[in-house]
Amino acid sequence: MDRIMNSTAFAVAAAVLSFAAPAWSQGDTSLTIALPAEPADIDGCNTTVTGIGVIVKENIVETLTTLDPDDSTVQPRLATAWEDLGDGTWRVSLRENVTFHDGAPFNAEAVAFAIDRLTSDAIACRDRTKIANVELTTTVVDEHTIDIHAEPAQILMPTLLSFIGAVSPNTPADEISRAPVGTGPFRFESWDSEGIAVTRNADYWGEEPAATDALYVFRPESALRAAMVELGEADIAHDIAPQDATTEMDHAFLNGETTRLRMVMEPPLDDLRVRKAFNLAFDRNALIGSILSDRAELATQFILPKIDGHNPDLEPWPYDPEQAKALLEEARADGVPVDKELRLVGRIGFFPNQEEMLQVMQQMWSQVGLNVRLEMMESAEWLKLVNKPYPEDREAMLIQEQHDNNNGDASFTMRFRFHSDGRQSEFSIPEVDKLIEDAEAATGEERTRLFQEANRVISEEIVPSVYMYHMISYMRVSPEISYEPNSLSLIQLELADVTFD
Amino acid sequence: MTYYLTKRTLWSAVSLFGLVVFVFFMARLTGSPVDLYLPIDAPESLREDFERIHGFDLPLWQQFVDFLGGLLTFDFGQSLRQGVPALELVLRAMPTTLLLALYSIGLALIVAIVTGALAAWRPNSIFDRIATLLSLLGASLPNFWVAIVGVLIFAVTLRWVPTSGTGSVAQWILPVFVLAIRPAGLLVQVARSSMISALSSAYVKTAQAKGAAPARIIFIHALRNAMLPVITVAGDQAAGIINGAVIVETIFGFPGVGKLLIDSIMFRDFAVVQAGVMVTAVAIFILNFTIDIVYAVLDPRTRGH
Amino acid sequence: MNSAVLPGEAARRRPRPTKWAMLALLRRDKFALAAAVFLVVVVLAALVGPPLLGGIGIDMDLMARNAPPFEPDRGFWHILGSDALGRPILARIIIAARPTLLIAAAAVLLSMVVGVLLGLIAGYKGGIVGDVIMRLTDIVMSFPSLLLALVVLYIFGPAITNVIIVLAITRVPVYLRTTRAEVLEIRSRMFVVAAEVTGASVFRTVSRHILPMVVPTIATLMTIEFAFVMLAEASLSFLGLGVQAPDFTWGVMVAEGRSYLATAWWLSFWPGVFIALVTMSLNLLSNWLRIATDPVQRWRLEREVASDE
Amino acid sequence: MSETLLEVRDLSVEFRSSRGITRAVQNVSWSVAPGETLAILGESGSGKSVSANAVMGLIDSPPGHITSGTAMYGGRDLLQLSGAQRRGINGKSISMIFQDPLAHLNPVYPVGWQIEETLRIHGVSSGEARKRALELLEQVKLPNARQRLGDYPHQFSGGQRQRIMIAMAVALRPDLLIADEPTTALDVTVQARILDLLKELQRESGMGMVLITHDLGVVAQVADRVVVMKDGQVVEGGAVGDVFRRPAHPYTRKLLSAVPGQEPFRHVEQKPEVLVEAKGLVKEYLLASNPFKVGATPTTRALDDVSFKLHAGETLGIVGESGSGKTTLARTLLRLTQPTAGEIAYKGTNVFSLRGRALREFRRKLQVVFQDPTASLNPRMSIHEIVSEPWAIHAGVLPRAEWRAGVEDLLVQVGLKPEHADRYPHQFSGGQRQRIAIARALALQPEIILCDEAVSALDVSVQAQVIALLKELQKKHGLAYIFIAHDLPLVRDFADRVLVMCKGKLVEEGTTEEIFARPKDPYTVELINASPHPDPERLDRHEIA
Repeated sequence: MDRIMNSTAFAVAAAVLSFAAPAWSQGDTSLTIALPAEPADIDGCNTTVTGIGVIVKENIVETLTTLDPDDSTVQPRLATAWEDLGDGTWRVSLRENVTFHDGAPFNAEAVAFAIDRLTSDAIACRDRTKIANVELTTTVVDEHTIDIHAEPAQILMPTLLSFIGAVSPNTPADEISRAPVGTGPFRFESWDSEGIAVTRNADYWGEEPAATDALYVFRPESALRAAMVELGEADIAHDIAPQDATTEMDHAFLNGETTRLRMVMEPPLDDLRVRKAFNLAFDRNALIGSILSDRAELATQFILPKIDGHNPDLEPWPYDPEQAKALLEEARADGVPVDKELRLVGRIGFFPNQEEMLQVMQQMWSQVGLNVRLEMMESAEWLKLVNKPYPEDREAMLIQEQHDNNNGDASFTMRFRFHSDGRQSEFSIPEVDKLIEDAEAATGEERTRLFQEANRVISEEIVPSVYMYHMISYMRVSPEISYEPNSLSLIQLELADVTFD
Repeated sequence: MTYYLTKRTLWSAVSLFGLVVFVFFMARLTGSPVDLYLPIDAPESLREDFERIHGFDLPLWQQFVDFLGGLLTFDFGQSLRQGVPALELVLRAMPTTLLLALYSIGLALIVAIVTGALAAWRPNSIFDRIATLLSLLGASLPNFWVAIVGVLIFAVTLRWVPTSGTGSVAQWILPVFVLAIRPAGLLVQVARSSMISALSSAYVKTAQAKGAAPARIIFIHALRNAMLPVITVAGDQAAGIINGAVIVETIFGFPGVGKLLIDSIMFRDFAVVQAGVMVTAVAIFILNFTIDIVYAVLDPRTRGH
Repeated sequence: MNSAVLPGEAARRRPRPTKWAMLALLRRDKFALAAAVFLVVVVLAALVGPPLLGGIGIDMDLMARNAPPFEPDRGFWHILGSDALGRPILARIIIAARPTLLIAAAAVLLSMVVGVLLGLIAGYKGGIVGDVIMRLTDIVMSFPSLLLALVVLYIFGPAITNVIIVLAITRVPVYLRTTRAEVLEIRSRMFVVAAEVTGASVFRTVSRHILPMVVPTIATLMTIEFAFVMLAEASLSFLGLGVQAPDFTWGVMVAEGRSYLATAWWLSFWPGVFIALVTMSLNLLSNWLRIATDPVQRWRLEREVASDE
Repeated sequence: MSETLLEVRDLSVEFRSSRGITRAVQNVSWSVAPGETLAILGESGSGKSVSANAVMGLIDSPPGHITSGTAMYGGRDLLQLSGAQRRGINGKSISMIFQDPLAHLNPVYPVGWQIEETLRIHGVSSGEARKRALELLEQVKLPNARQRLGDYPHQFSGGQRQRIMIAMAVALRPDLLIADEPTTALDVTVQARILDLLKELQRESGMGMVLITHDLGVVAQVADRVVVMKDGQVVEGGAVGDVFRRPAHPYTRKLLSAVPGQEPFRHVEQKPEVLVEAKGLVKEYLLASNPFKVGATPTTRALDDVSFKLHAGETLGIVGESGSGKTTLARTLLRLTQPTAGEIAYKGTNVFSLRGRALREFRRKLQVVFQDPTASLNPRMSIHEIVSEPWAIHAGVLPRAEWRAGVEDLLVQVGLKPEHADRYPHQFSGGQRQRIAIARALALQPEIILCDEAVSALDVSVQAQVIALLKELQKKHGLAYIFIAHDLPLVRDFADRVLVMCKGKLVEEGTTEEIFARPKDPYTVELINASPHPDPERLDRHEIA
């Protein structure tokens, strides 16, 4: 039967090929980008969400400022200058002669609208997360100047401006949009079963991009995305698995994500020796170049080196199973239940080969006598474990997490995870709380120093986690085009950076 | 006949109602969608706004009453993910799925009828044995495995068809074939055994006594009689595809109901789940109904019940 | 027309199949024999394999990551290649045999028992009870199995038993509908009426006269379902709703290997082959069994000899 | 007859299986001339159909093999033809009709289409074929032929279906028509009309006819010559009159003597005890209708005010053709269906009010033997299990330890062997199976056995044996029989009293002698006249009637 079907397939295929219209015939300056998942929406106020930003941010909807992918310094975009007026008010100068795709002028009114919409409780804009617990009020100074007041005052206001997407004032204020209108170099064209299409904005204020239009298609299989570029059906395959990255076309890049295992500090994990033993018995280097990319970096803290507050003096844990055993022996002698079976909870879909990695770790630990049971969870279930309020009878376990802080400052990571009132904090230590609070209030070198100290205390004295890696992603880029991924490419892929050879 | 139709439709309406009520409560047992939608570090105010906007702050009975009220006007509510009416989303995805089901089951039927008839003509012949083994194999292969291997062989290596997408006819070939393999495997076996029994029936003797040629006996006399069980199984398989060709739709980027439904389930997009279940159930009802009509066309004895 | 065999000749035959007679019948059907041998080997491997293997198949060796098959240098166990963590695939297939067969068999049995029972009631009793059963079946059939899996997972947590329950619930309608259809036909046969007229209780009529006639169909159905359940279990696992590490099944192996299909096909190929082989074997065996246990049909197997020799 | 149309000579056919070789026919020779009717007479298993099937090329090979012989037709040996040559003859020059027209007509095509098909296969244009199909249906006297061309086989009665088969067979004016038990499944009155039709067509076209039958009455009525077959061999042949008057072979004599309806009427003292009394039984069936339409629902009456009594130890015959309501009556007596009105009393108690113990007692005392012994024995149970099942149902009748002996005793009583207990139903012949069914019925020592067409499916000689057995058992156990049958001669030999049913009503009731010797109701008269009699001398009389 299969034989018959195959030969039929051949016949049908031969007959149909003549009128098949594959992507590569669209023209030299059209792009097709294969993404792993279709986004839920593409609203300009949800751009920090995975899968949305990569399409919308700076392509369709531009933000007031942007962050440099390499060192996270704040760069002007729609805002040309900003100045702290004190009292939490910042005066922002806006770019002139900019219009939205729908013809509306970009001005202070428009920015006020975008901020109102973003902070409105009529829609739940997810970019609000980045300005959590901050009240923003705007005052239009003139056509191209706006005062933005933050309560409490925000030292990082220029960074916050990079989360504020300028959507057209005609955007509905009470519902999430599936057809965003911004000022970017590309305008939204259509969203149908083929994918999401954008075309070049002829009236763009800045330099005209090389690509005339782009089609985003969604293919969950990494191998399929990679094959599409190989076959010329796509120009960029986003986020492919290491094992599929086998050609010259594949670019590796630090993707801004950091993984760790969070330890729930209940017995036996309430004992520092046991937590240390977990770190010592994990041979981090063994995974690099096999299951993980050889370019993955060992993490010593939960933020990347480029982030302000990263402590460069911290050393990765050595692989020392003997010492781990000794520590465990010691703890066991003190009555710590070190033999208790602990859950190792992974969340499906963080990155390729993740379950394999956890299995290897499980085996490494079992070699020093640690008893860990791996559980892979679907996200909703996993989420029940990670957020406060925690249940009364919480047990010790290890929870895999992945976190990206591409916002240039450690504060976006520290309070939430390590301060007593952080929603995902596992401990309450006054010294750490104070360091984080002081750091958040400080500026300049003092801020950096305080955050570095906080990270040192956490990593060396408290050991609340098994830090793992700063992660690598792969992107397959067609030889027909030229694009060099950067550390933001996973969440923000500027089509304007693509050039044709 | 009218009585039968009315009775059947009424019962189906009862089932459908039971189904959506069941889905409503079962879906809500799988937890709140809030955490899935908002970033992990979302502030409390955002969470509250989100719940209020989507009505999750209301007591469950209130949500249920509102849901029932909406049902009266075929309003399943807005999709949580996409902010458009849930029913609209489902109806937009339905044609793709229905076409996939139609093409692949159609293909499976053709393969099954030809192979089954030829195998039944000489049971236990070499052809029969090979066809049986291959059909068993077809029925035992994992779908996603076939899909990916199919892409690797036919799209990547041989470059006969594009890997994925829905735009052109060529892009339908691979998914349709992948979906057809399992049903074809099952149907070949059903077709074979019902053809064997049809070929041994008395009316075939009559046809031989009339001087009818073998092809006429197989394809005109026996085939139509042997079609009933084949149609039943084909209907079940088609229902299976309508109910969830998830893997194939996902891999090939086909925006069908299966993919929509599974995404909605994973993201706790209750409105879409409810609308999706309802619409697929209606589609399956119509399918079964169509099968009854096909039955009546094929076999006059089943008419007039 | 004339019956092909005269009564006198028929009478000479062995009256009742003994165990050995059944084996002799099995020997006659070469396909069924091969299937039976294969299944016995698999079951034996599942029973005695894991303790004999020790750590083989569980211990990882990143040096042997994705080692291709048929490289004798790596040793016997690596003959089918190694997985992404360098574990020999052959050994893993043996280890996975037990949970795979256990889950599939348990789910198939559970859904069969429930489905057949309800199908008997719906078919034999009919009326309102029958209608209600059939409508509930409609509901279960249209209910997305993934949602069901999530519900069960949320209420009971992840465990092999819950995987079995989910798989079983979703497959109940198949047996139910089949049984009901058969019962509707069989209950009007004369020998059933004869039993009823003699005063046989409902239980007796169903268990002695109707059920044995349904069994062959159900047995065939079960073998097809066995494969289906193995595959369904694999997709559940892939979505994180099925079997959890460190346990794994052939389905999980296929699912895990799918991300390596482009670079290391053997990861999901071999477990896939085993799923297909077990399914095919069960199918061949059930075809044989259906004939061998039917006193009217048994001679067909004997005829097979004549045509084979 | 000077000219020979078809001559079969020394034909041997065997069927090969693992259980050995069955020689279905051995060195069989017969011939038929144009305009002549040859009857091949034999009981089941005699091989009477095999030679005809060989002529038509309908023997499946394997397992069948023609090992010797010729079948000369028009200078060609039919047994040596290629498939294509064969198809040129089948349906055109030689055609065939079969016993069960419902099974032999394709259920999914309209009858008109099936008749046209015969014509089109042999080259008639479809327009012409359509016209001819209608003419043919009119020729075989199908009522409303024009309207019914598009109807399907299941929408016709048995007799009408056979007419359609005949129309199909004579469509191309064949030289020879082979009719394999064409009237066996039909009512006597219908049988008579079909046989008349065949004779009429034969007279018109001058075709030869080979009639395969087990019924001596049919042979006497329509055949010119007859060959008698037994165990695959021709034991006797010749002109019908000669063979019937002076049978040479003992088997032929045995057959002739086994024909029912030859014995004197029974005169049995009626016992006063009434076992069963039916009073005003009515059974209505709803006709399919629109439930939303107000008004009286149309119904059909399968039983219409039926009343009778059954006395202890007597044999009550109930005769009627299909549709007369006798099956409904049987089902009602067995409490398988509720009457719309009226009641059935068993020893004075209404059967339908029985519950629990009393119901079980009634079930024990009333046993049944159905028409089709193949269908009424569970194919997956051994004979031991089948016969002992009543004891399993009615605990306390016989201890389990004695079942084995009990079964063997019953088997001996019905003329089987004790060792048969370990076999399965399919290993027995039809007559043997019916004996098993009787053994099962006897297991509970009932007072009444309801025989629902219990011997209709059996060969004459077997029929006679089973009737003899029933009589013997009656004598031994004092049984009462309700003997439902469509075959009048059988009832005549066996029953003490007879009820005649027609369209749900009792049209006549009386002692067997009253009914057969002095029938009053015109329907009874028609029934009696229509049943064929194995006496060629009476042929003319019948044709006049």
